[in-house]
Amino acid sequence: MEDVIVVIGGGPAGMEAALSLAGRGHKVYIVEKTNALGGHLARWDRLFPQQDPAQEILNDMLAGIKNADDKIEVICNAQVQSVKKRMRGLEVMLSNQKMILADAVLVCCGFDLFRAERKEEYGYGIYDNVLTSADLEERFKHKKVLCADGRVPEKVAFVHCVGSRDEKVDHTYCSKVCCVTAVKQACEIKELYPQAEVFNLYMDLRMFDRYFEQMYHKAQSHYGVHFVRGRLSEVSETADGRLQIKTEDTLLGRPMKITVDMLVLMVGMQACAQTEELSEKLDLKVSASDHFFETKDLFLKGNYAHTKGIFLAGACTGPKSLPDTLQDARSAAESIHRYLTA
Amino acid sequence: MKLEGKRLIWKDYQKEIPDDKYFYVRSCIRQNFFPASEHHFLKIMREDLGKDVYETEHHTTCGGIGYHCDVIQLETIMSIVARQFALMTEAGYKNYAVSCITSFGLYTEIIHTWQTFPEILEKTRRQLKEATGREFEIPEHVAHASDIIFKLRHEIAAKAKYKLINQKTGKPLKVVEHIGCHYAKMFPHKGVGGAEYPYVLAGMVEAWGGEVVDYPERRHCCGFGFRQYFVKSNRGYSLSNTHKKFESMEPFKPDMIITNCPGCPYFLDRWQYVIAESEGKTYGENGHGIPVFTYEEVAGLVMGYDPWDLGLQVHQIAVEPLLDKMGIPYDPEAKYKGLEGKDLGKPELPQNICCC
Amino acid sequence: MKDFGFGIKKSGVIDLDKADMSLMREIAAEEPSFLHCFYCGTCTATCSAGKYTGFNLRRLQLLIKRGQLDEVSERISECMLCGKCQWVCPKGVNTRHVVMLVNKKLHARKIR
Amino acid sequence: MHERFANAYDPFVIPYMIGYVFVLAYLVVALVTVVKNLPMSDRKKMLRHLFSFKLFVTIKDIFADCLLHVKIWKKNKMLGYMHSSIAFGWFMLILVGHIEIFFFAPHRVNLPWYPIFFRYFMMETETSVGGSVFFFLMDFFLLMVLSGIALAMIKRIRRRLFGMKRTTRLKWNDQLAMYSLWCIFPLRFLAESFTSHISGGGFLTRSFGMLFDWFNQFMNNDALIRPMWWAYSIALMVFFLTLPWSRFTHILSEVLLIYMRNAGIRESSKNNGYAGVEIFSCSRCGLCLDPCQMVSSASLRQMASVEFTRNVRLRQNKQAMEAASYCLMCDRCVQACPVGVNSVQLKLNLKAADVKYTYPNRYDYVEAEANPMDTGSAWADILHRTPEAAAPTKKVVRTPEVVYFAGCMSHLTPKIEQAMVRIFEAAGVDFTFLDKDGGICCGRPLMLAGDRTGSEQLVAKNTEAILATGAKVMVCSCPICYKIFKDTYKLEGVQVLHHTEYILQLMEAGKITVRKSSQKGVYHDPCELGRHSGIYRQPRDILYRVLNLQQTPYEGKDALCCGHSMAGEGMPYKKRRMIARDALRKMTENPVDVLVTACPSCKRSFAEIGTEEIRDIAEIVCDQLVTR
Repeated sequence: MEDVIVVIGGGPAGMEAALSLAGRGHKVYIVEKTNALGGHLARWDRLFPQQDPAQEILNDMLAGIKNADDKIEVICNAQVQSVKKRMRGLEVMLSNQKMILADAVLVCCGFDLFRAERKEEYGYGIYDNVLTSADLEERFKHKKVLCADGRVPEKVAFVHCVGSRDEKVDHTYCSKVCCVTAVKQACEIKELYPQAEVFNLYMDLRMFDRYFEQMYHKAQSHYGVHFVRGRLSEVSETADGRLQIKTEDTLLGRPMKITVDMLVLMVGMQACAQTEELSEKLDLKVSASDHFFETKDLFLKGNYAHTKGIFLAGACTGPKSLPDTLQDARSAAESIHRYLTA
Repeated sequence: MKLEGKRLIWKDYQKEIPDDKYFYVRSCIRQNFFPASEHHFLKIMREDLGKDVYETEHHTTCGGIGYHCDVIQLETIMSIVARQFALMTEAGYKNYAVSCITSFGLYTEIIHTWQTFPEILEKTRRQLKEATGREFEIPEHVAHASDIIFKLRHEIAAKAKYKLINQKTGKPLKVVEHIGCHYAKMFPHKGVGGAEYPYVLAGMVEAWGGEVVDYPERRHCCGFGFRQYFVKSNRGYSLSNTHKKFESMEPFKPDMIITNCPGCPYFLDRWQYVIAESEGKTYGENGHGIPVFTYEEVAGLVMGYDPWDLGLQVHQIAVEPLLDKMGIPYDPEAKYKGLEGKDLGKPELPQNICCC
Repeated sequence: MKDFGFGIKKSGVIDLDKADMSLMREIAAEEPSFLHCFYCGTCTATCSAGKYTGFNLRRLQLLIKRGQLDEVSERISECMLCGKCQWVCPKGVNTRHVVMLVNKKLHARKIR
Repeated sequence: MHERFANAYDPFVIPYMIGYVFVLAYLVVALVTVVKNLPMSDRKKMLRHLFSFKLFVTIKDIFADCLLHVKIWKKNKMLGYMHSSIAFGWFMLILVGHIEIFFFAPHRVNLPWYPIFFRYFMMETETSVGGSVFFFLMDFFLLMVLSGIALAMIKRIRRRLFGMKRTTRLKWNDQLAMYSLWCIFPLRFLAESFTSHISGGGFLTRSFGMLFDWFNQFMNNDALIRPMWWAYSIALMVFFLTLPWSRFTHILSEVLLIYMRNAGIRESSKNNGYAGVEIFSCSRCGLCLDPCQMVSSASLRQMASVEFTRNVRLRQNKQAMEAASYCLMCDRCVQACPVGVNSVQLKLNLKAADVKYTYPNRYDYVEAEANPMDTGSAWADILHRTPEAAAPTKKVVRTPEVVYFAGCMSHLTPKIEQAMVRIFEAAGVDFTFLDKDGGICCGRPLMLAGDRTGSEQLVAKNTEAILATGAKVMVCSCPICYKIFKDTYKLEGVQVLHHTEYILQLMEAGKITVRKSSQKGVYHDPCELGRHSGIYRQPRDILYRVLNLQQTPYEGKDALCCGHSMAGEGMPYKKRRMIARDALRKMTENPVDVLVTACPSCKRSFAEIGTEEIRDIAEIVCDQLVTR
C-alpha cells in the first residue's frame, strides 16, 4: 500500500517536494490556498544569479506535476481545517470538507513579503514613485519600468533591508535574498535604460552565494551602479513629483541626499500570515525571535517538526533563496521517505 | 501623491480628544511673540463655540525651556509639572489643554515616565506634598490646544466667514504646515496623524479650504532648537536649519505657513528677515516673505476677526498679501494702532524684504 | 548686506544632485578599475603616507564618486605613489594610476 | 657608350624629379627642425664631430648598421640578408650608377635623373670591357635587391622563416610606401630589359630582354619601353612622396641617429631633437614585438614600442600616452632594437611632459631631521617625537657602519627584512634599520610615473635622513629603490649597495659562512637590478654557494619581467598577472625546487600566481647561514 503525504502549500517548495515524493512512489496531495500553483515564483520575472526566466522554471515544475498526475493530486482553493492524530497517521480535514488520511504532512507554506507601508517614512503607498521589489518585478515582466507620469526614470534608488534587520518592525533577521535581488534589479534597470543612474543603499552587502560576488562586481564595473553604504532615513516628494531621499554615506561619515525618479524598496521575507493558525492546528513550534517555524534541529533534523509525522520545508522555516528552497524541499522528501520506510 | 495612503496612516494615529471642559495652560513665550493667539483661542472656544475652558493665573512655566537647555533636572521639572496638575485637580478638571508643544511633549514624557515607573510618581507626589502641600491627579486627557481646534475644525468651518481660498483665482491656498518637533516626534501616537505625516494642522487646512504642501524638508526642525538659538555662537546653525526648510519649500510657491508651536512661527517669521538682510534672498511673491501664522491666528482669520486684533501687525513678514488673497478687508492705517487707537509707532523697514 | 554676527553655515550634507560627477566619469573612462573598489580600506591601512598624515585613499576615491572634490584636492598631493596599496588591493584597482589621473585632472580644472 | 638623345631629357623623368625635389626639401626641413630642437651643447657636439677622427667610425657604423644591418644578421640570417640585400644593393646601384656616369658621360653629372634612367639615355653600340663590368655590376646588385624584395614579400606570409613570431601590421600609408618600394626595382628591371636590345644589358637584363625580343616580333616594336620607364619613375615618385609619412624615413634618419650618437649626444630628460630622430629612425621592423611581454603574454600588441613610436610620430597623443602608461619599462625592447631607439626613455619623457602640476613642500608632513640613533629607526623616532625630544639636545650615540633601507615593497614581504636583519647580526655588522617602522618612498615610483618634481622632493627628504645616520654604506633590499639611490641620489661618502652585492661582499670577506643545500633553483633577474643596473654576476655568485643553480633561457639581459614593475600604472591587474604567470611558467619549465629572485615586487608577483616556492636571495642565504 502506498503512503499518503499531504503537502500544505503549492509554491516551489511544495511542488518540488511533491515531485520528489512521487518519484519515490508515494501518493501526494498538494493543498494550495490560492487558485494556482507557483507561489511567489509566479510573480517573478527573472531569477538571480543568472537571469533565468522564472516562468520557465515554473513551467518545468508544473509539467512534472502534470506527468505525475497518478501520484500527485493538486487541491487548489483549499486550506487545512484541522489535523488529528489517528492510530496510524494523521487525519487531515480540508476547508472543502475533503478528508485525507495521511501518513505524513509536509508544511511548505512559504513566506509573505514585508508590508512596505509599515515603514511610513519610506512613503510606500503615498508617493507615486515608491515601489517594492515585487512591484518592479511585475514591471520587468512587461519590459517597461516607467514613472507614474510615464517618464523613463533617469535616477533610480534601491533600498536594501526594508523590513529586515530592523528591530522596529520586529524583524531582526536578514532575509538573505534582497541584496542579490537588488543588485540583479539594478543591473536590469541599467539594461533597460542604460542612461539611468542607479543607486543601491545598503547596510552590508551579503553576497554570500555562488556567482553573487561576480554579479556585484559586474554591477559596479560594467553597469556603473553606485553603491552607497547607508540606510534610507526618509523620503519626500519634490515639487516636480520626484523623490528626495536622505541617507548617510557611512563610509564618508556624511549625510547625503539625492533626488531620484523612482525608489525601489527591497522588501524582505516574513513568516506567512497562516503561521500562527497552522502552528495551532498542527502543533508546531514558532521561533520567538523570527516567527518562522522551528525545526527539530538545524542539522540532521532540519526538516522535522517537533510533532511526529509532520515535516517542514522551504521559506516557512526562515528566509531562503529559490535554489535553497528547492534543495530543502528535496531534503524534506528524503526525510519523509526515511521516516515512512523506517 | 496618494492621499489614501496618508489617510491609512492617519487611521493608525487617532487620539481621543474631549471637546469640552479643559484646564488651560499658557506658553511662556507665545504671549510675547504672538500676543493675541492664546487670547483668541480662549475667545473662540468660549464665545464662538461655547466651551468650558478654565484658566488660572497661578500656573507657571512647565520648565521645558530649562529642560531642553539642560539647566534644570528632570526631578525638579516633575515637581513643577505636578504642581500644574494639582492646580487642575483643585479646579475640578480632568482634561488638560496645553498651549505650547514643548510643554505638551514634556507632559507626555513625564506622564509616560510615571506610568512606567510608579515609584517615581510616588516620589513626585511626596515631593510636591512636602514643598507645597498640594496633591494632584494625572489628567485623563492631555490635549495640545491645536488638537482641540483640530477636533472642532468642522464647527469652525461651519461658522467661517472666509476660506483658505484665493479669491481671485478660486483655487485653494497652498499651505505649508509645520507641527514642531516636540508635538509628535517623541510620542507619535500622542499626536494627531503621527510624526511622519501629521494630520493635526493638515486637517484644519483641509477643513478650511486650503491645500497642504508636502515638501521634502517638511519633517525638519524650524531651527529654534533651544541651545542652537540661545547661544549666539550657535545661532548660525539655527538660521541654517530655517534656510534649508525655505529652500526646500520654495519650488512649491506656498501662500502661507501654519504652525503649531511657540518657537516655530517665530523663527520661520524672523529668520526670513535675517536671510533676506544677510543673503538678499526672499521666498514670497514680489519681494515679500511667506507669511507665517499660528493655528489660532488662522482660525481667527477664518472666523472673521480683525487681522490687527489678531496681532498680525507684530509679524515680521507682512500678512497683507495673504489677506488680499483671502479677500479679508483690513485698514492699513490701523495696522500700528493699539487699543483705543493708541499709536504703537511704525517699525523701521528692512532693506531687502518687502514688509508692507 | 547686513552682518548679524552669525550666518548660514555650509551644509555638511552631500547633495548628489549638485555634485560634480565629471571627474569620476573621466577617471572611470581612463582607468576602469576605479569602479571596482569596494571600500575595504586595505589601501589606507598599508599606506606609507597615511602613517604621517590623514591621507586616506579609500575615502578620496569615494569622495570623487560623490563629487566632493574639495577634500580630494586638498589631500591628493600627499600620496608618494609607492604602490603598496596597489599590491594589497583585493580588487586589483590600479590605485597609482587613479592617483596620477586625479592629480592631472584636478590640475587641468585649476582646482589645484 | 653613346648618348641616345641630344637633349638628355624625356618627360618621364618629371615624376621622379618631383619626388626627388620633395625629398630633398623634406630632408632640409627635417634636419633644421632636429637641430633647432637640440640644446646648444648638443649642436656643438654635432659640429665638432664633423671634423673629428671619430667621423670615420661613424661612417663605418653607418655602413654596418644602415647598409649591412649587421645587428639583424646576428639575430637571424634570413632576416639579415633581406634587410642588407635591399639596403646595400640599392646603395650600390646608386653608387655604381654614378661611377658609370663619371666614366661615360661626365658632362651629365649635374643632371639628377641621369644615373636613374641611365640605360634609357645611354646605349652601348659595341662591347667594351668597362661596359660589361658595369653591366655586370649593375645587374648583380639589381638581382640582390630583387632577391631581398622577394624575401620581404615572403616574410609577410611566412615570418617564422625569419625567426619572428610577430611582425608589424601596416597602415595604409606604410603599405603605399612599401608597395611602391617593392615596385621600383622590378619596374627598373623590366624597363632596362625592354631597352636592352638598344642600350645593351648585363646577364640579367639582356637575357630577359632577349626573351622579350622574341615575343616582341609579333607586335609593334618597342611599344612597351617608354611606359615601363614611366612606371619606374612614377613608382619612385610615389615612394618619395609617401616617405615622410612612412616607416621608410628610417633610411634617412638612422644615418643621422648614428651620427648624433657617435657625436656623443644622448637621450635627455626631454623629448627633444634627438628623440625626434630616434622616433623617425624606427623602421617598424617589429623586432621589439617578440621580446615585449605585453605582446607575448597579455595580448597587448597595440602597446608595443613599435606602435608607440608610430603614435608619437603621427601625433596620436592619447594612444601614445596609453602605451607609455602601460609599459612596464623592463627594457627588453630597447635591448632588441637594431637601431638603438630608447623607447623607454621616450615614454618616460612623454609621461613627465604630461605631469604639469607641482606642489610646493609636498612632503613636509615627514620630518627628516630626526635622529635615527635614538630608537634604531629614523621614522619611528619622528612619529613618537615630542616637542622636547625635537629640541637640539639630541645627541648621536653611535654611528653605524651600515644603514639598511628595506623599502616600501619589502614591508609587504617581511621575510626579506627578517632575513637581512639576521644576516647583519650573523656578520656582526653595526647597522641601523632606517625604515623599520615604515619609511617614506624612495621616489623612483613617482619618477617612473612622470612626476619628477614630486620624486625630487622625496629624494631630498630621504637624503637628509640617510646622511643623518652617518653610515658609510647603505644597503637596500628593493632594486627599485637601489636604482634611484644609485643613479639620482647625491649621497656623498655613502656607498649604495643592493643586498645581493652586500651579501656577496660579506661572503667574500668571510664575515658570513654558508653551506650549500641540494635544492635545485633558478634565478630570476629583476629588471631594475639586471637590465637597469647591470647586477647579474653577484646574485649568481651567491647562489652557486648556497644551492644547485640551474640555467634557464632567460638569464641576464634576456631575463623576463615579473609584470609588476613600478611603471605601467595604467596596465590592468589582470594583464600584469598574465605576464607574471607566463614568465613563471617559462622559467620553471624544467621543474626546480625554488625560484630565487632579489626583488620584493618580483617575489610577490610570482608568489601570487601559484604553488612554486618563490624566495628572495636573502632568505635563501639566511637559511643556509652557518652560525658560529
